[in-house]
Order: sequence, then structure tokens, then C-alpha cells
Amino acid sequence: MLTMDKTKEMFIHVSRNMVESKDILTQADKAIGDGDHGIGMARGFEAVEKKLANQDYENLSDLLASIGMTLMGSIGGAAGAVFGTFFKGGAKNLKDQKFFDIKALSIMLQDGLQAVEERGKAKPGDKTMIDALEPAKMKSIEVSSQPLVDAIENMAEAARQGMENTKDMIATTGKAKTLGERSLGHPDPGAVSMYLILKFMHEYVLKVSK
Amino acid sequence: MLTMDKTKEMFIHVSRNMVESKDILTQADKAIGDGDHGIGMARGFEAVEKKLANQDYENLSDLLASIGMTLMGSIGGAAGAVFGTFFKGGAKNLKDQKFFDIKALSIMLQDGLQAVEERGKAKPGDKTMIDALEPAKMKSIEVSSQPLVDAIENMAEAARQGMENTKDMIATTGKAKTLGERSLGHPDPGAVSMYLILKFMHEYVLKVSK
Amino acid sequence: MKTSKKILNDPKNVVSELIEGLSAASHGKLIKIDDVNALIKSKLPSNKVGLLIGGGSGHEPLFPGFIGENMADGAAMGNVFAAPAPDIILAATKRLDQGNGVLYVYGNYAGDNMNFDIASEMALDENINVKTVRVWDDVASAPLDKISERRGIAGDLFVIKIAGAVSSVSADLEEAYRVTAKARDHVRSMGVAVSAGSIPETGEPTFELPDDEIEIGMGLHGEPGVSREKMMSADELVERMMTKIMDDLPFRKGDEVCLLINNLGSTTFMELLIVNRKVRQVLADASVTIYDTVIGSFCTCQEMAGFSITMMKVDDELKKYYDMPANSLAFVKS
Amino acid sequence: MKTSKKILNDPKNVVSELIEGLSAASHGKLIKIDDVNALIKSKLPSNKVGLLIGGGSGHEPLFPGFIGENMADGAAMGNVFAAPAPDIILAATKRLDQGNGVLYVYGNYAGDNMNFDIASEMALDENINVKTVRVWDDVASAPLDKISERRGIAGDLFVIKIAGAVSSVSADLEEAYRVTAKARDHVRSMGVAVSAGSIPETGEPTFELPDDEIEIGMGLHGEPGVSREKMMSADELVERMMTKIMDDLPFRKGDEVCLLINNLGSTTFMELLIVNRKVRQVLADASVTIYDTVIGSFCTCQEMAGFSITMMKVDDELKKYYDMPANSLAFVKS
Ligand SMILES: Nc1ncnc2c1ncn2[C@@H]1O[C@H](COP(=O)(O)OP(=O)(O)O)[C@@H](O)[C@H]1O
Ligand SMILES: Nc1ncnc2c1ncn2[C@@H]1O[C@H](COP(=O)(O)OP(=O)(O)O)[C@@H](O)[C@H]1O
Ligand SMILES: [Mg+2]
Ligand SMILES: [Mg+2]
Ligand SMILES: [Mg+2]
Ligand SMILES: [Mg+2]
Repeated sequence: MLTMDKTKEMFIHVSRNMVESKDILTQADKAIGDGDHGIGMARGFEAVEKKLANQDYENLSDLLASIGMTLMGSIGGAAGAVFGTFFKGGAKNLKDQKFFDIKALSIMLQDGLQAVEERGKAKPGDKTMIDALEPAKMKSIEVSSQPLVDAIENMAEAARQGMENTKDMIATTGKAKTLGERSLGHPDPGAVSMYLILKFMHEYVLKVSK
Repeated sequence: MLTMDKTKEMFIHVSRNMVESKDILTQADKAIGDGDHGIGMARGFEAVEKKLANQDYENLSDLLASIGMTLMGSIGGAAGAVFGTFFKGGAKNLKDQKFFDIKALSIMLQDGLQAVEERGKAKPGDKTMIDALEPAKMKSIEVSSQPLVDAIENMAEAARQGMENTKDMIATTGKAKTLGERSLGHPDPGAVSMYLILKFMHEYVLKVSK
Repeated sequence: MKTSKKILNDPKNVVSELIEGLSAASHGKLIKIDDVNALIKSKLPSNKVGLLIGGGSGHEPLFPGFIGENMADGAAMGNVFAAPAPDIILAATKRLDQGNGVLYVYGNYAGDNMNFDIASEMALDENINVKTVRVWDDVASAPLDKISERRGIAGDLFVIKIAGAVSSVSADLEEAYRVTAKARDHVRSMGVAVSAGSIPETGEPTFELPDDEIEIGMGLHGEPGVSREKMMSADELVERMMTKIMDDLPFRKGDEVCLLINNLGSTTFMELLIVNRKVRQVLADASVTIYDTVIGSFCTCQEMAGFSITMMKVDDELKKYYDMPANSLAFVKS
Repeated sequence: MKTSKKILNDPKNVVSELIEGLSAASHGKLIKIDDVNALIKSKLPSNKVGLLIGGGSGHEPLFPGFIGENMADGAAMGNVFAAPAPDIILAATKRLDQGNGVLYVYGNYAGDNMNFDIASEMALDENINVKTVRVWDDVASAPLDKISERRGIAGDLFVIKIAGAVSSVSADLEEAYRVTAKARDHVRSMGVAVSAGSIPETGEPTFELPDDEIEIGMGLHGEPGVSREKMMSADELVERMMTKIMDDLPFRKGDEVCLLINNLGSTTFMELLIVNRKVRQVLADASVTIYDTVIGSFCTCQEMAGFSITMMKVDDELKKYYDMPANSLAFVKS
């Protein structure tokens, strides 16, 4: 369980590390997309870090919505809409939530996933960030009674596995679509991002839980 | 002394070898010009070879004028005008000349040089083909009593020397002009061509004089 | 890897700087909207449907070069190869609405679709009617029965030309939408690339292509096409592209078309003309009449070498709008 | 060395094929002269001075892309980077003469000068009057006191625009010559390159430039410029170029200019706009007014990356001719 302050700190940690991941993400997008995913995510999370540094949040909903709006306004592209929608959508049912725990996280992922699916019409198996998000969401229900640090570790692992599985998928949306079978063997860049977000969340929780 | 038939054969020999020299000439022009001199000269002498193969000439003037017109019409660029003018100009005073000897060659070079100077306004020292042509013309007077094969060897050597000297000149005309001092160390492509024409003429005369 | 040399200041500022440069070139006719990367006409003709185009940057002169008389009223511009964020689109939408609503025309990409859709929902919240025409002209990017999954490439130009014409004479959003969608439905394109462009921020080419290979069906972002082949002659290449394009609509004997040979970046005009020569022969053989020919750099992918062929089948209605004069920085019709 | 990939058939036929492609694109307005590489209008307006332009190929759309209404009447085209031979020029001259003589406008290069001069002497033999305006706008290529030794680069476009206008309204060769020479005398340009173009026949780049260097004063053929410098920002580069251009005429406070930012080949439109942004600032600081801005690929050196800046100082007379509408494949003014 994290206080609002710590939760904000967690997303600042996530932001810094997403900025650091620019090159990995760009390389992933170069393989099957247009090579700008890292640039966009770095730009977005740089903006998020700035935004969070200058503002305090009363509840989880406000924090997540603020992250979502910031990502949407600064990344642009598919990733801006998708990750913006994910955080904004995830905020929907957390208005009264004043701390961060595994239940809140599970609600965030469920609502976030639903919003992304509505916005972009992609389904699991289409080789998008959904393929990392959906297994993490499923796992969040399974691990709901574990301590946060273990639960989130398991979720990040599920996301990683989902991301790995995108290597065997043929893209049916986004810029990798026309590649057909040539998209095989490469992970989806957005799925890599989704996994990394959870991984960096876990990193932070692990640090503060020690 | 060559008959008209042999003279024609000599220029066919020159033509074939100029075509073979395409790459050397292109490299020379790449260093200080726009890199097309070899392409142009090859195109021109290919046309000359074709032209000569299908026509007989009564006198040296007709032969040289025909070479000049063919070069001028097929090369284009500075080289087309210059080498076309050189052969056309060289034809001027050889209307009654029915064989090729050192005297005729000397007249050809004198009139050819004058025509080139009038057309392009370049002078010796400007780093053009004139710097190979002019020493060869001077030499032709000096060697006028030698056997053709020796005379022409000495003239080709004078042209080669003149061409070598262009390495120490700063171009003041043509596309190398803006290079200024950066044109130092490289020979003028047209001077290389002028030297080669004389060299290939000598090659032929040597062959038939054996 | 060799990174590309470009004439830039800070690569992070390319979009705002190019907007400034374009606004300057317009001599006051085009102005930037404060705080967002969108360019609009300084004087909007009244009582018309607003025409907003846009998408990621890096394809210049597409989109902002097509703002002008009887062309678009404004362009929302994203970062390089990234759709504009909803707030940019919304800001431009508000400025262009004259009470008759705003027509969006843009290329059919997941990012653009989502961002423009979010913006149009926000616009509706502010009582602005929006209709959308997504351009999906690239025959190489999906089969005909999934046409709405195809991406938009150089066909954008023709669709924007028609949209600009109809929206200047009609105050009816439905009518502007109808004619523009009709133009879109009559357009087919296909592109190829022989070398990659690069994103200014990284300087790295967006893909690798062996020295003797060509990418068939290349898109506008350097995202790969449908197949890789050995280099072939211009004539053979054009023949293959034309077969694919013509079979698709299909274009048949007696049809009339507007033709666009578009430079994807660093292909020479010489090559485009040599391509046009063969296109002409293929169309003549098929008894398809060419109503107009446009050749040049309109929809690019930075310095990518390659080109695309676009054909729009025209009838009397489309010809009427096509023939209207147009004046923008990058496309002028007199 | 990496050779360049181009979309071609037999490289030996590039000129005749590009003429075919251009003629096709003109929809019957431009036709090739039998047997020679020259393109002329199929219908010549009567009682005018004929305007013939031309030069080596490889700079497309220059020259043939500028044939059209109130533009040139024909173009004599040489092989790539080689002036056209006299017989090509003469054939075109004969077709363009309506009894009022023919004006030649071309870039000031030894090859062009000699070949056009030979042709004009041949034309005179056939009782056709010819006057010649050589364009020598490149300030980097010789000092001002040797202006007639300077080479012609993108300034060609403005001089041809004015020549096309005056020769359409005047049947007097002297007058067409006077106004065109005046335009030429009011034009200054300078170019830079960051990477080389290549000749189609060899595929090899025409020069080598280290990865971090830029060639200042680059000409239109890839023949080297006046100096090599380390890469610098767009703003710094433009400032240096503008200083050189403005000091030369000189352009002073209160002057009015037409501005051309010309792409030498594969530079992106994005970069040209970023360049224009700075040019605008420099001119604003100097209180020089911009009468019109033209940005695009007009005078190229194959796929060379680089650009040039051209300014023509205009007075009422030049403005009158500049403002006349013009319509050619590569330059349209409405
Ligand atoms: N319809 C969609 N639904 C969910 N995610 C999507 C969708 N379309 C694209 N994405 C995600 O966006 C990622 C690409 O992001 P990015 O490269 O930043 O944007 P762009 O495709 O505009 O260049 C993809 O890897 C994928 O995970
Ligand atoms: N004014 C001139 N007088 C004599 N020779 C000249 C003159 N100008 C150029 N040349 C010759 O022409 C050569 C260049 O020929 P080429 O490369 O074929 O033509 P271009 O310069 O048109 O590309 C130069 O090396 C020089 O020898
Ligand atoms: Mg991407
Ligand atoms: Mg040369
Ligand atoms: Mg993108
Ligand atoms: Mg040349």
C-alpha cells in the first residue's frame, strides 16, 4: 500500500526510467514500425515527470487522469492516444481512492484496458500493447491477496510474457500491419512499453518496501 | 606520310582508344570538375568511329571537319565545343591536302588552337586543353623535318609535359574555376584528352611504320 | 550506421520552426495558433464548412503546404511521424468552425484515427459538428475487401484538392463530406522505395535496404511495405505497380483519371518523368484517358528515395471541383 | 564507394525518356523536335519574341519544366551536366523564330556559352536574330568585379519568369533582351551542399564530403564550391549565406525582393522551411521587404542534398512582369 505521495513518486520513477528506455523502444519500432516510439514515449514521460513534480493529487483518479492527459497531449501518434487513454480510462472508478494497492491497480488495469479497446478497436492477439496489458490484468485478479510488491512483480512478469508472445503474432493494426509475416520475430513496441511501465512500478515498490 | 585511307584508320584507332579511356577521364573530371568528361569524350569518339567507318574522304580538310562536326554534335558540354572547334578549325587550310604528314599536322594544330582560343577565350596557363595543345603545336614546328613517327612522338611528349604542368595551375575557366587553389595538384581533364589524342595518333603511326 | 546530415537547429524544434517558416512564406496569409502546432488561414472566408487537415510532421509539404485558397483552411501538425494530439486538433477545430461545422481529412493510421476521434468527441461537447474522411488510397496495404484498413499516402493531395474546392462553395457539411468521401473512394495509389529517410531527432535511417533491393508498397513513414524485390528497370517496376493499381478500383477502358507521380523524397524529377513516360504508355494501352497530370514532391517521407503513383477516377462532378483554381504554397492550380 | 540507386531504364536514354515523360505530362502542349533533344510548345503564340532556354540535363525540372504560358517557348537539352550541342539549339531556334528573333536565356558556363554562341552564329547565317542573356547569379563563384565570370544557379528561375513574361507581351527582341538582362542584373544567389548527387550513367557521387562537413558555394553540377566548413546550425549557415548575398548587390534598407529557397535535390521541405524562417528574420532586421516567396525544387543537381537562396531586387517594372500569371509543369503562378 502506498500513500498518494509515494504513488506520485512511483510514477516519477516510472517516468524517468521510461525516458531512459528511449533507445530500446525506438529500436523496437524501427524493426516493425516507423521508428519513433521511443522518441514519443520519452517526450511524454518527460512531460509527466514535470507535471507531477509541480502538483499534488488528492486521489488516485486525479493522478492517473493527469498522467493520461499529459501523455495524450505530448506524445501524439498512436502511443499518445493509447497510453493516454489507458491512464485516463484507468482513472475512471478511482475517485475515492486515496492510496495505491493491488485492488486499485487491478481496477486501473481493467478500466484502462476497456478504454483502450473501445478507442482503438484492437483485440488481444493483434500485436499491440494490449497483449502485454491483458495478461497483467488477468494476473492482477489472481494475485489480489498477495503483498503489493509480490503481486506487482507477478503482473510485470505476466506482461513480459505477453510482450514476448507478440513476437509470434502478425500485426493487424498500427504501422506494422502491412508487414504481414515480416512482423514475426519482433515484439510490439507498445507491448514493450506496457511491460516496462509495470516493471518500473515494481522496482519502485520493491525499493520502498525494503 | 599517310594516305587518306590510313589517316582515317589512324583516327579510328584514336577513337577506339579514347572510348577505352572513359574512366581515366571521368576520374580526372571528378577531381576538379563535374565528373562527366570521360562520358562525353567516349560518346563523341564512339560517334566518330561510326561516322568514319561509313564514309570516305577526299582530302584531310573534309576528314577533320567531319570529325569536328561529329564531336561537336555528340559530346555537348565544354568539351564538345572545344574539341569540335579544334578539329573543325584545324580543317580550315587543308582543303587540297590529300595525305597526312608532319606539315599538315602542324597546320592543323595551329589553326585548331587559334579557333579554340577564339571560341573560348582561354589562354595558355588557364588550365585547359590549350595547355597540352599549345606545347604540341610549338613542338610541331621544331620537329618539322623529322620522320612523322618521331615528330609525332615528340609532340605527344610535349603535350604530356603540358598536361603535367596543368597540375601546377589554378583554373580560371570551366567548372574547376571556383575551386581556386583546390584545383592544384590535379591535371586538367581536357588536357589529358588532348595528350591522349596525340599519343594514340603516335601509336598508330608507329604500328604502320614498322 | 551512417547518420543523415540535415540543415537544422535543435531537432526538437523542427515542427515549430517549420511552422514559422511556412507562415513567413505565406506573407501573412497563414498564422500559427498560440501554444499549439497548428497553422490556419488568417482570414477565413465566411459561411463555409471549415476544412481541417493534418497528421504527423515529416511529410512536408503535406499537410501545411496545402492550406490556401480553395484548399484547406488549417492543418493540425503532430511531431515527426506522430499524429497530432487531440488538443492541437481541437484548438484548430474551434478556430475553423463558422457555425457550419468542420470537415476532417487525414490519412488512415491508427494514431491519426484515435487522436482525431478524441478531438471530434471533444468538439461535439462544444457543439461543433465534425465529419471525417479518412484517406485510404494505398492498394498495397490491405486487400480491397478491407479497404478501410488501408493507409493513406499521396492520394491525400487529390482528396484535399476536392475537399478544398467543395468546402469553399458549400456551407453544408453533409455535402462537403459526400463529395470528399466520393473523391476518396475514387483514389488509388501505390509507392516504392529504394532508400530510407531518417527522423531528424535520431538521424538514423528508418529502415535498412540492401544495395540491390527495392521495397514495394512502401508507406509514407518508412514503415515497411509488402515485399522486397531485386532492383528492376523503371519500365518493369511501373508496369507492376500499374497492374496492381488498375486491377483494384478497377480502372477500365474509357475511364478518365487525374494522375499524380509523387516524389517520396530524394528521387530526382528526371526519374519521375521517366516513370511518367511508362505510366502514360500503360494507360494508353488500356484506353484510359488522363484528365490531368501532376508531378512533384507533395507527400514525402523525409529524404526517402522512392515514388508513388496515384490515380483518381473522375466524373463530371469531380472534374468540376478538380478544375477550380487553387493556391497554396505547395500546390497551385491556375 | 556506394553507387546510387535510381529508377531508370538504360542510363544512356535518360534525356530522351525524360523528354517523352514531360511531353506526356503536358497533354499535348509540349512536343519534342524530331531527332534532337529539344522540347517546344506545340502551339506558339504568334508575333512574339521566341524564348529559348536550355543547358545540360540532370537539373530537372530546370530547364524543360519551365516551358509554358508566359514562360519559355522551348528548351534545348544536353546530356547530363553537358551543354546541348549547337545543332540541338539551332533546331529549336528555327522552330521558335516567328520573324521577331529568339532570346536565349541560360546559365553562364563555358560549355553553354560556347555551344549557344556557335548556334547563334549558325542562326544568323539563316537570318534569325538572336540575343543572349547569360545568368550569373552565384555570388560564391567569382568576385563582383568579375561578375560575368560567375556561374548561373537557381536565379535561372526568376530570370526565366521575367523573360517569359516580357517576351509574351513584346514582339521586340531588344525590349525583351533589355528587361531580361535587367532581371539578371538584379538577381543574386548562393548555394550549399551537405552530400553529393550522382550522374545516372556512372552511379557514382560527383564528389566526396566528410560526414561532418558542408560545402559552401556549391554549384549546380556538384563541381566544388568555394570552401568547406564543419557542419553548423541552419541559423548560423543562413546568416553567413545572407551576409554574402546581401553585401553583394548590395541589398539595402527599403529594397523589395522576390525570394527563392531552392532545393538542390534531396533536402527536405522541412529544412527549406526552417531555412526560410531564418532568412525572414535576417531580412526583417535589415528592413528589406519580401515581395514574394517561392520554396521548392526548381534547379537541382540530381539527388544532391543542399539548398540555395536567391533574391531578385524588384522595382515597378520587374514587379509588373513578375506578377503576370505563369503556367508550366514546374512553376505555376496564378
Ligand atoms: N489500435 C490500437 N490499440 C492499441 N494499441 C495500439 C493500437 N495501434 C497502435 N497501438 C500501439 O501503439 C504502438 C505504436 O506507437 P508509436 O510508434 O508511438 O506510434 P505510431 O504508430 O503513431 O508511430 C504500437 O506498438 C501498439 O502497441
Ligand atoms: N574556354 C575554354 N577553352 C578551352 N578549353 C576549355 C574551355 N573551357 C573548358 N575547356 C576544356 O573542357 C574540359 C571540360 O570538359 P567537360 O568536362 O567534358 O565539359 P563540362 O565542363 O561542360 O562538363 C576542361 O577540362 C577544359 O580542358
Ligand atoms: Mg511509431
Ligand atoms: Mg565536366
Ligand atoms: Mg509514428
Ligand atoms: Mg559537364
